[in-house]
Amino acid sequence: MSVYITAIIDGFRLLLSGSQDVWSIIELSLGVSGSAILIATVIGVPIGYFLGMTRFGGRWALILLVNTAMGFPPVVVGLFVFMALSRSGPLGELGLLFTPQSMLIAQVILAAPLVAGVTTAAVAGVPRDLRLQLRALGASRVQEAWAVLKESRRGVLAAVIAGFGGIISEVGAVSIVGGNIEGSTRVMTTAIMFHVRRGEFGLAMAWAMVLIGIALVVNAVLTGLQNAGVRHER
Amino acid sequence: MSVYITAIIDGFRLLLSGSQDVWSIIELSLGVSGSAILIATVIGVPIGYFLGMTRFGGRWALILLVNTAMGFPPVVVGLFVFMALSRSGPLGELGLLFTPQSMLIAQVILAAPLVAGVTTAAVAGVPRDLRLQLRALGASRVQEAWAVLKESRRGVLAAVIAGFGGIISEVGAVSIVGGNIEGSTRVMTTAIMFHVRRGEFGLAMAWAMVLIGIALVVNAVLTGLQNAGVRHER
Amino acid sequence: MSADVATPARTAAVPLVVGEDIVVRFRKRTVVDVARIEIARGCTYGLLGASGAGKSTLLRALGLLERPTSGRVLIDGVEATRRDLTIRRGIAAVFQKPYLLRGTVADNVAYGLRLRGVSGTERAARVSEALERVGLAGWQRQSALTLSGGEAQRVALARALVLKPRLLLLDEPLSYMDPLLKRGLTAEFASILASENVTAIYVTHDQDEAAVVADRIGVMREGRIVAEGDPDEVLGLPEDEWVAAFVGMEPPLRGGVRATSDGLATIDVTGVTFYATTTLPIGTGVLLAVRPEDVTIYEAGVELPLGSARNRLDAVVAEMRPGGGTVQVVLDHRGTRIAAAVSRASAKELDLKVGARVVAVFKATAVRVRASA
Amino acid sequence: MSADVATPARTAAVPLVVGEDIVVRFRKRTVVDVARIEIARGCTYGLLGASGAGKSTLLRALGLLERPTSGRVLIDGVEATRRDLTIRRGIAAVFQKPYLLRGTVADNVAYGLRLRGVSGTERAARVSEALERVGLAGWQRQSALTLSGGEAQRVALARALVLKPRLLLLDEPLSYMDPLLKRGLTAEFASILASENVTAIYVTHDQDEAAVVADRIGVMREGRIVAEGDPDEVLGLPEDEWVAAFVGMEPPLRGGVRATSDGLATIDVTGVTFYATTTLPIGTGVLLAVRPEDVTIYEAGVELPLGSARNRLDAVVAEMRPGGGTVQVVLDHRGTRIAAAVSRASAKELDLKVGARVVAVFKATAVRVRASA
Repeated sequence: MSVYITAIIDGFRLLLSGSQDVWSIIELSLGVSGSAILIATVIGVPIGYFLGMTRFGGRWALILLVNTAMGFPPVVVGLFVFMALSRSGPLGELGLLFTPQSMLIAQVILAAPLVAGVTTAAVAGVPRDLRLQLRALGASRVQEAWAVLKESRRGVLAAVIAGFGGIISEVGAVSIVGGNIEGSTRVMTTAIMFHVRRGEFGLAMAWAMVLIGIALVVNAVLTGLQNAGVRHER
Repeated sequence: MSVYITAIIDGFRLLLSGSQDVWSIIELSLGVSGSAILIATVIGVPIGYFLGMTRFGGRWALILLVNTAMGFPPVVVGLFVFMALSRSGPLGELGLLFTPQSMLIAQVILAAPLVAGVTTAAVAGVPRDLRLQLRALGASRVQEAWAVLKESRRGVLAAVIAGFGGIISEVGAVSIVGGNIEGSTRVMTTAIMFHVRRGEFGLAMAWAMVLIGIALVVNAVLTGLQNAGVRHER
Repeated sequence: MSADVATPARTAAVPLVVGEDIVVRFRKRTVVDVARIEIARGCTYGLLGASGAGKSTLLRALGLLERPTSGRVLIDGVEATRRDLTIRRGIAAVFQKPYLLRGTVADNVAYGLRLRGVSGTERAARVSEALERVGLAGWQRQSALTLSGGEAQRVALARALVLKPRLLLLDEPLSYMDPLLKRGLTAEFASILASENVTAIYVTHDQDEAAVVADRIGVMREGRIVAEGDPDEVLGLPEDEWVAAFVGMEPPLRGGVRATSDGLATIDVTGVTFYATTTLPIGTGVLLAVRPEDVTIYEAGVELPLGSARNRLDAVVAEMRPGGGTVQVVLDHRGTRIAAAVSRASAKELDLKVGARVVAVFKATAVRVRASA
Repeated sequence: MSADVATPARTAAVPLVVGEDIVVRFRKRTVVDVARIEIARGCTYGLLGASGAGKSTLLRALGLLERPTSGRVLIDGVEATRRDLTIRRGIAAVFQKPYLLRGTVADNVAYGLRLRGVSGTERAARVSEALERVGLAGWQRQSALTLSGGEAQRVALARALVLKPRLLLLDEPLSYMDPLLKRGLTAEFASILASENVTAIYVTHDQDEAAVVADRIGVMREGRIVAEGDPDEVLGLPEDEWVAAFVGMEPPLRGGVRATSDGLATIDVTGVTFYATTTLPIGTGVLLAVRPEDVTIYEAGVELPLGSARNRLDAVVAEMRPGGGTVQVVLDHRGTRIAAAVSRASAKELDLKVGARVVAVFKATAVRVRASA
């Protein structure tokens, strides 16, 4: 077990030393994934609300599309974004490949369907009778929509947090489109891969501990959201 | 868009050509992930059943543990398995690092908590009154357990299928512990990363299409399981 | 029941709500199919029927909460839909579950007013008034989630009444209550509805509730209205056999008026003579029925007490259906059947059993009569 | 109600089920707290109470489905728990929802037999017999998921009866039914329970249902049994004021036997004289009550018909509570209150309103009397 203990001590030392290298990578990770989840929320919540609340012809096809996008392997998303941003790709002229922006794009594509999908479920889970009651109290369409969204805010929040946890832990897409360039696109996950391969367990462990911390917080918040379930009975 | 079209055509050609290289990697992926999900099911279902059905003191702590394990970043799991199997690690003498077995271990660790967690929820979702009814018809503890498991089989099946979809698409852990060695530990996801980096979009697209196909099937099965929800009302 | 303050002319003119050819289908199944229904101003209309009869669906269509598959709803003679927010805001509803929102009682009662942009001071005044009307004066600051079922449902009623709706929808508002609570709240709701002079549609599967609350009753079955009229008519003389069974009566008898004098008619029902108070002329074909509560049973051959009970019928006990405090005894006189509700003590004392010979006694005023079609 | 085939000695010896000091707590809240309850062999015990009173929880404890926080359950005089599978297999239950499993009606009815390893041919025979008893002969191959609510609940009853249980638990088996269906099924269940000679515990919140089904009734309130006895006793002369209100009566009156002759007692209740049939000796302090169904109202001053109705009481209408077919009229005679159930037609004819002067008439046999503690 000594290999773990050594690595954990080294990891703590690196984190506490305030080494610029370690913290700049954490900063980049948080920055890219944080921005990505924000954008994904702005895109995903309205789509999810729309899919969950309204009944129209192609609705099931759209829900299937969102679900399929949710289940897309991240490496495949990475491949598609890479191709789009590569010199011969449709967006190649923007020169975004191997930049933080390219990772942001990949993460938005990964997170938005998740946010939309879970929002759909959360909104659809608001009891029909509650919506009828709101309507029967004179809510306009906009007021009804707002109230429904407020009622399902736990589900939406859960989607956002789970999405953040997912993309900050993800490595396939960011390593493909980011390229793990030190000081530019090296994030925590790609850094871990890089250093493990070189046997630098202390460095890898430093970021692993931060990632585990994030995972614990995400898990705690999700558990909390589940347990404090909305009560409609009264 | 031509970059996509070219890659898709190339991908199809490679798949249909029956090239040994392409198919052996697909075989290895399916073999490792299939074995992993089998083992994870055997481990996870009893744990999940136990957590969902019985009430005991440390139950919530155990559920929290399972949930935390579910949320663990795959690269971190990869790091831990790598350290265990590395020469200086506790299992270093087995010489499993960079073998398919190492990937299998990592994937079991990734999938088992998921299977256990979803089984817990599925089993706990069987209405208490149904269990009382079974008991009141004279079911012994074992008969009651079996009937409950049968009632929640959709949820368990969903967990298994989602777990399979997750580990076969995963790249962080397998690339760390497997090392992406051609002809030995190169699976679909690591192959995609490898070939994208080299601009070999046709090869990458071949595996991406297989992965997408698997994702579509997984998604379709999950949707089907959700829609054919169990009816207890009658 | 409620004293309508509108002028007779306006009242007579247009019913507040008219539904025309309302059809609602879910997945090809026709849930509601009603050619015409009218809700008069100031009246509480009771929609009665078994579950699955389409009562709630019809209510939601008439209340502009959901668009029917086809047909139109006129409010005040003008066609209206879910999109007409102004008209919709004249309608409020109380459902089975109160569905209170997080927050205080006052927050909940004020919710609809806030949606309408009513100012804070007016809101407070109206909330306080509405709470008083439902017997919860001063409960404003109580948390809505700590209320008992009965209290919560009163808050839900206050939340609707505070909007001073022209039309109030009540969809089984008391069906989740215990019998004891329900009995009290039914009377309370009835008196509030009567004193508020509000027009209401009250959906229930409980005929006793409908009898207490409604000025007019429509009985629904399989999406259609199979009986409609005053509560006394519908519950006292149901034409339809199914409706009769639903309200706990034998099917009505058919007869003809043979003689009349001073408002007392002699009616012949296949050889059996009934006396009833009616002004229908001689020769009229009639339907007639007696509520079991109005029939008293005596031992056969006993000297009957004097009194105003004109009708005396020798009969045989054909069936006994034990109820709670009373036993429903079906009596047969050569094929003519009426039912009597007898208290358990009386049934025991009279030693009633199937085949026993008895005399059924009931007043002429208790015989309900209607000209048959 | 049911003719017990056991020898009197065995019957007298030990009740089939005894609960001693049964306490159930959920999260520190005491849901059930019953010192002793006995269910006699062949008897249907009705547990009556509002929802949340702890009826179902007590039922589950007595039926060995859930272990109480403390206390013990004796079956046949022997302490038993959930772990005693053999004893538990003598107990079967029907709940609110039928909870049928996927498959045919026969699969469902046979389920418990299969759990017990009963052979296929015997299973088929017993299933067919059980289905016949619940009126579903020949329904074996029907899919269980296509049944109506009433049919499904009959299948659930057959599934329990097929096991020939020594104890049958019924937990509000009819509470999800419509009134019409419920009325029919209540009578049907009562007759099946009586003819099966099974010992049963029947939980309900509906006193009418309890009156029809039960041989003995326990009324629960807040986890305790607050009244227990024959249905006539509990529903006809409830001691407790809350129980009286719950079963729709005024609280009982207190008086003393002043004179007796030939089984007819003259009872003095604060200056008012009641006649009752009782053999209690002179001087006994008594509780007495009259069911509203047994009280007839006449106009004050009217010449009363002759008859066996000994009790005549001048009174003032203190309160009117409209019910379905009848109006519950509370009468006051200088502070002594009784209630009368009057049909709507009579109430109208008598022009009853609060403050009206009337005469209340009821038989001596209708006055229920019990020596007070």
